[in-house]
Amino acid sequence: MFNQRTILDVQNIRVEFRIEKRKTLRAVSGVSFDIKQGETLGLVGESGCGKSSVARAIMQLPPPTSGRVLLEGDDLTEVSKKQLRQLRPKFQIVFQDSISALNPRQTIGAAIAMPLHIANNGSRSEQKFMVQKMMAQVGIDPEYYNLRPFELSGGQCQRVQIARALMTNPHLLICDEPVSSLDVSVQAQIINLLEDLRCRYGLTMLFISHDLAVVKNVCDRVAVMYMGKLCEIGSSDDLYRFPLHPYTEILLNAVARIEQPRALSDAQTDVMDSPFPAGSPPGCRFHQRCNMKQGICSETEPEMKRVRSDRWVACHVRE
Amino acid sequence: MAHPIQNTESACHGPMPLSEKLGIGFWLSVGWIALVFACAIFADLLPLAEYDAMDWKNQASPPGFRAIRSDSHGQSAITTVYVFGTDTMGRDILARLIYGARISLAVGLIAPMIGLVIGGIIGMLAGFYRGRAETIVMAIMDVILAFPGLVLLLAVYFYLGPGLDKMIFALGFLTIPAFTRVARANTLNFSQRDFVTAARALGQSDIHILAREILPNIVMPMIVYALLIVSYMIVAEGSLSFLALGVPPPTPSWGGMIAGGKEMLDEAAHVSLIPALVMFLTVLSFNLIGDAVRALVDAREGQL
Amino acid sequence: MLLMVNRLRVRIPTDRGPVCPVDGVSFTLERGKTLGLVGESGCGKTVLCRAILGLLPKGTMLSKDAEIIFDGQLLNRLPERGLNKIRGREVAMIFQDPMTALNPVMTVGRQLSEPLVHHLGMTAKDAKRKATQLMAATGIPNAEQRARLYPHQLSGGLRQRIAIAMALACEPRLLIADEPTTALDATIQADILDLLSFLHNEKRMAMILITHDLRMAAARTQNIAVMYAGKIVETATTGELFANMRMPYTRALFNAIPRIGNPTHRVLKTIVGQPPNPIDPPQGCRFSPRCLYASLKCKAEEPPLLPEDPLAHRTACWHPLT
Amino acid sequence: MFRHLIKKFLRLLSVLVAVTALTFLMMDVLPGDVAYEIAGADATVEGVKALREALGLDRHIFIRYGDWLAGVVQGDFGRSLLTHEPVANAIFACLPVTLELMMISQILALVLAIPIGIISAYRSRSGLDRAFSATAFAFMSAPVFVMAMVLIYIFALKLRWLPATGFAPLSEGLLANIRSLMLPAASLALLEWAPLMRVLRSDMIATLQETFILSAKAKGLSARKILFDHALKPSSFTLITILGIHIGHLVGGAVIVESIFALPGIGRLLVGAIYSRDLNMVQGCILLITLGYVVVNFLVDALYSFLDPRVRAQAD
Amino acid sequence: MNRRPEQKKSFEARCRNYLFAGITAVIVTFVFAGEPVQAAEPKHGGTLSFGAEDEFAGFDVIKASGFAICDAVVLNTILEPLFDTDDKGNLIPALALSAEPLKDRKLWKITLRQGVTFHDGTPFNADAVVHHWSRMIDPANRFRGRSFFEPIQSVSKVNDFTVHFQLAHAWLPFPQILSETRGLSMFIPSPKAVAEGTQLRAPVGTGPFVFKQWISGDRLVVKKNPDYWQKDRPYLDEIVFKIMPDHQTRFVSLKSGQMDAIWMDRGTIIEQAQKDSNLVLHQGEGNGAEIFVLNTTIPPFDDPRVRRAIAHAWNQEACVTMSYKNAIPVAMHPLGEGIDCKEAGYPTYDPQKAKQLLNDYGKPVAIECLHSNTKRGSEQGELLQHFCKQIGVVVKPVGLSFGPVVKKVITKDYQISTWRMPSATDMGPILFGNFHSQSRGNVSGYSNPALDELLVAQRMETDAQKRSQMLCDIAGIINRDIPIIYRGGRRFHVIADPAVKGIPEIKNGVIQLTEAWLEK
Repeated sequence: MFNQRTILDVQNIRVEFRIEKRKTLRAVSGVSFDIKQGETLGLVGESGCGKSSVARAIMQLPPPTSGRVLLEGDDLTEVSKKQLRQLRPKFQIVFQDSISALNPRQTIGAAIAMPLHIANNGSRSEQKFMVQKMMAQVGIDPEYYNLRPFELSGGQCQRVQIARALMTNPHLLICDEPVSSLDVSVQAQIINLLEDLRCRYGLTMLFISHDLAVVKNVCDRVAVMYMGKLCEIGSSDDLYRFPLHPYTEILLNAVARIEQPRALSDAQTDVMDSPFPAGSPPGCRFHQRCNMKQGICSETEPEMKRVRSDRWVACHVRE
Repeated sequence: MAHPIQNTESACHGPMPLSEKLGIGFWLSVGWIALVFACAIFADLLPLAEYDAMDWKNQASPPGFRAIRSDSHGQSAITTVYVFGTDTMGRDILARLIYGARISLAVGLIAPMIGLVIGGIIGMLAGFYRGRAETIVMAIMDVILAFPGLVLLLAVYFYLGPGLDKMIFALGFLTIPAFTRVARANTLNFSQRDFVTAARALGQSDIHILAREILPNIVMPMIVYALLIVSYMIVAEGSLSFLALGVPPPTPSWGGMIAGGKEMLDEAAHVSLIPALVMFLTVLSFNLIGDAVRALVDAREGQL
Repeated sequence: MLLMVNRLRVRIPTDRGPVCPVDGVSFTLERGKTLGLVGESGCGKTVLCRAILGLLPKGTMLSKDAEIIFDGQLLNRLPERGLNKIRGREVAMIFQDPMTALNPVMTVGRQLSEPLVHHLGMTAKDAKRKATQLMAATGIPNAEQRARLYPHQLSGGLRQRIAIAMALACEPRLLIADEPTTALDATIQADILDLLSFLHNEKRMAMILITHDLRMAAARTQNIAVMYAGKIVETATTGELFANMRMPYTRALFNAIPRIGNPTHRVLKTIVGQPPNPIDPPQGCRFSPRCLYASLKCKAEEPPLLPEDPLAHRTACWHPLT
Repeated sequence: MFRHLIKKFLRLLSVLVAVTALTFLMMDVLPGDVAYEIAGADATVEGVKALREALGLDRHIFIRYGDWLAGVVQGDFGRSLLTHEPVANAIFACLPVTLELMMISQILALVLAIPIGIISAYRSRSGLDRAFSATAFAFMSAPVFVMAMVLIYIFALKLRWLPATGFAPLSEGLLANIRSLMLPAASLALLEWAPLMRVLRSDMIATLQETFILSAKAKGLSARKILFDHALKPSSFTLITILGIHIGHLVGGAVIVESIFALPGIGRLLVGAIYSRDLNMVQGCILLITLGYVVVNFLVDALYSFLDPRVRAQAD
Repeated sequence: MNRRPEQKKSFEARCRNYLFAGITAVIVTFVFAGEPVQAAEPKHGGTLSFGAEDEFAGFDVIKASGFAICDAVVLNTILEPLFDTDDKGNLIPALALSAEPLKDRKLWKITLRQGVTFHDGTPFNADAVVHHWSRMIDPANRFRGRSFFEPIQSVSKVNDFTVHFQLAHAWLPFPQILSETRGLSMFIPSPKAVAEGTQLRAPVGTGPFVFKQWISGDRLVVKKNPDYWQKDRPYLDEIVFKIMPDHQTRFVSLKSGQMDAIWMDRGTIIEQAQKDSNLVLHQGEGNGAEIFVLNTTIPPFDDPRVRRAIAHAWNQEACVTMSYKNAIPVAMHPLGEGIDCKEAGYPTYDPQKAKQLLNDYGKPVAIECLHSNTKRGSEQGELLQHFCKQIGVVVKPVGLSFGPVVKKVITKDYQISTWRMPSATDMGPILFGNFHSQSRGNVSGYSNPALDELLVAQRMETDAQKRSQMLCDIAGIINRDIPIIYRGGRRFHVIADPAVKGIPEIKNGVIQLTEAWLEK
């Protein structure tokens, strides 16, 4: 169905933040995946599991602590700063908080024109023309060229972000929770816009979200992340229908449970005090919450194993 | 935390007229400052007595005093009216007030400017690049802050001698750490926002990010802070003159005039009180303008 | 009837002119029942709930003929002192974000015992013991230990449980839950909703559940009121409403929700345009600029919420769907 | 935590060394020295040279600084070049005045600032708030020497309630002691309450818009309980910062106030020492002032973590 | 401005007063009683608070970092001199009973009082006197005031209560030098305290008061000496000297009752005090003068025409009126009232003449005027600027603190500076120090052989009449060549509460508090 060319290959990246001199926070501890051309990969997980850190590590903002990020064969962690800047137009990102992602003191026209400005592409009036064309394509009235972000609604700001990212004709677009802070009706508009643009430009996307329903609507493949590691990856139909990892199962159940209440007695209680455990416990990261755990789960950490073609899972029980 | 009620405003609306938002206190203040500025700038054109001419027969004369002198040939009598009276050395208070405005405004405006520019740049760089350089810069600022300011002012005074330029330089230097802190805190805040990341993601260079993305955002808070410092500086000049460390005579300064009249507070209170009142009104005006601008900026930040 | 709200109109002055986030709303709530208040952000559902307890910012004005009757008491005419006897004791509230709804510089135990001391006149010691019991009752393990912690030391789910425990401390007769799960992860959302349903049943209290998620309302309420731009546009019992959505907005909202069962790359049905500007709402039916079925009449004349019977399936639409 | 303390301590030490070294350097480049001061109007060039030798001022600056530092480490702060009094004695004689003045003035300022700030925030934009704000601005705009002169005129010369000048040590009785500091402390406090009140007010207004205040209201708590139990603590951080800055500056002495009220405080001691180029005395004062500044900063940090458990968590 | 007649009268009355008191010519006390109208019975007890201007500089003549007037005021209560002098320069016995010249007036025999002990128990005797004086005249000790005693060659003990002073030549003012208030040289300290090095901060003497405590920058307290050799003295239990540099502060403290008496040299305040019926002003004339010193070694003041021009332009009367509010007299020479030299040829205020002189000089004149950065200092600078402007001379006032002014002046790195010619019992040594071309204290750099000759001659001259004429001639030469310009004469002021009694006339600025008492 797809051209099998790999656009993005993420190999075993780790992201650590130094909170203080002797304490580091491992946001991402060894994540690998790849995205083929024209494909949309979804990355799901609870807040704080490291999804955004993965996105930023791919963007090299900041670069991962270790591991490689190959974009069409170029290792972004290895190239020089200058080369990286030249490569940047090829991969772009759309952030969750569109208000924060736009400079409050800049008109949206200037924001969208920034890539052209950096590339020194065309005269001022040419730039304006190109920007207004793009604005029309993402569904913003080109008349809004001189407005500032706070004069627009959240959905419109998200469109501005998307327009800005698309100005460079990126080969890869990373969407970091692009619809999470939007209202239902606007959320659907943005999802449709992304679908529309994907078809039109043949975009390759990494789509990050905590909402499984949204991911199901948008993504070809889905990777599930838990506490800085991937636990399962596979095509979305397959994964949603036959979740292998108990965590995926819990996530899917939760969606169903919102619509189907059950008695309190079997409700799982969340006992985690902190979303950021300082040191990862030995064994499977999920074993404390897992209702299928076995002895081995608290001792060794499961590796990502292929179950069938295009389906990988990291679980001792379900592998 | 955005209140859900405030979220209801999404599309653009015409804002309320500025004049209504700022209130009468603001406009009175602006009027007063404008008057002081105009006097300071056009002092030479105004029909004023010489600020250093001493009428030694009429010392500390009350406001509105008419002095009758014979002219240099001893022929005809000339009447001079001292609108605000004369000081302890028989000089016209009005003329000295107006020429003194030059000093107060120069100190009040230029000194914060030095801090604003130098401290602003250092603070922005420290907040943007972080790391070891930031630690060192902030440590240096700590040392400057820990160093008693008056000692530095005295040192500059003794080393370079008295003079308006030196006083402005020294006062300006002392404001650098504060501006550095404000600039750094604001830069830190903004450089963590996604629009900076987005600019980076587009391949924007650091210098462009600093100049085009961050600078426009921190300019307003910096100016609001600078307005606060303006009033501090005017008072500081007064305090220095009070400690006899002010501008050299015969140049009048408000602080010097207040200090000059203090020993006659009982008999000729106006010698001290008139300049004190003028200084008070000026500082008050700057404070009120600063507060109004701050409120305006805050309100706008709130919408962002 | 436990709660009756009649002709409620809230006016908030802003720099850009007055805004009416709630513009003529009437509804009723029976004892022990749950009402779901559904709508997009900015539709006025939060303001409506805060108006009930008089928790709106200073300068806010209610319409003169508005009535908020709780258990026979006219709340909007009650002085602050009288309201303080109702708040927390008779009517309690849970907020959207448990991080900001708890005082960051006070231990959760103390925050929890506050209403006990205040309303029930317990001694500090008794209140402390009771607070621990309440925490345990909302499913917090190691309650005694956790009572000494500060909100930031707890996870989002636990914080919301504390907030619930705090709201239920004095066993109120009405609980207003303002998007209690929006800020939480999906797995925890379900837990919290289950907990709320359980407590609601056990204590036999009435509840207003505010949400933007129709699916959630479907499962957890007996009645639903859908709000759009400060007005209730459709209200019915939950079963009736889902079986028979008559207002185009309700249906569009329902259809716009991405579903887990949808195939990949399915184009969602969306509502075109943006919610209206609250300062200058559109003439006639407020949904008409975005409505596929809008006629000239819709743009000119505002549809009333009909029929009059508060228990019936009511719609404010000139062209209800069938 | 222990490492944290050591780190803090080392940083404190380096600030102290940097500041005193700077002072040494600064005093060295200043024209005129203590020898001329001692020699006075009868001075001769030879006499001054001899004096400089006798005082050891002809040695290299590094050697002198080293000597001084070595002395300080052994607890010897040297003697005043002018009066030959041990520097430590002079400073400890001034310290109670400075500390008491600082404490009384800050307490007075807080007594004014906190209730007014709270009321203004609670009734923000009301007539009362506007009146308080206008008053605050008026007080912020008056130079301290004008304030001091006015206070003396009213309370000492006209009403004769309080002594105009001088410091009565505690040995003369607590009442006399406090009375002697009342006017100087009031002239400082009247200037300082205003910014304190302004920051408390604006922080409080921000806090009062927080959801947890709404949540407290929804619990049915009274306004007084909400203001004092819930809103005051999280609104006091900027207040404490400003208070810290004020206190930090006051450790250096309020020179103008001290000289107007003839208080033998650190500020006057220091300025006098600079005027007479009494290097040892200057160094001693600067050391104390810097120490004060650093300690106050340290305490403010500690107070932060006491008030805000989130900061506490970060520090651990 | 002349001294007021009633004060003259009161002085004579005082002389009569203490003669009537029946004190013999030998054992006269060195203090005068209070005003005759208030000659009520002195009361014992009470504490007197005195507002002093400066921090004290220490009380050991060698180690003290200067000798300001206020040090002498304090030391005067604790220590005693050998003699005191009256207004005419006659000796009044104190610790010594008599001074007799021997051998061509080159050797003086001093007889000491017996039965006096220092506060630390050391007996007062010839050893104490010899120790003190030998220490001062020993060049190795580098005593700064040594130039004043140059003719003194040695001091030796004859017996326990007799000492000999050996002079290089007959020296007319020698007896006055023994009671010279300038510096602390006249006060005899306890040799024990000096040897132990405590004299500097805790002086020990024989006087009516004993040192109690000195808190730097705040106060110095002395308390009554119960074993004082004069019966019934002193009246006060304690004197507290409060250090208050700000004159306004001092005045306010006096008015609000914290102080009983304050030192004052600020015209505006003295004027106010005069008008205030609740306050008493005590005054005393001095010699010397407030001056501008001109550097005659560099242009433009190397030309006497320019110096004269400035002197003509300078309106001393205006300065005395404006800056001093007539609190000091106008001065035409530094010799004080004791010697009548008339105007001694000093240039009058005459801008026309000044302009002519400048025309003769031909070049434009712009000068820098050093002054202390006090209120008064800058007033002087401003006044000079003002008057010079009228004759077309540009003056740039430069205010510096005390130390740098001294440094610049003694290294002759200045053009014109405010300066002061001190008040002394005998002005001869001071004139010699300031104007002899070989003197190290000649800060103006003025050199005139005729003047040098006169300055040496006045030292040797033994005839008082002739010597006075010589001093006048010296003043005349100075006034012609203008190395200095007078800003005003010296007059000293103490403002006190009327309850403070027994304060005699101020001599050379030293206020005597030893006989004071409080009517409270």
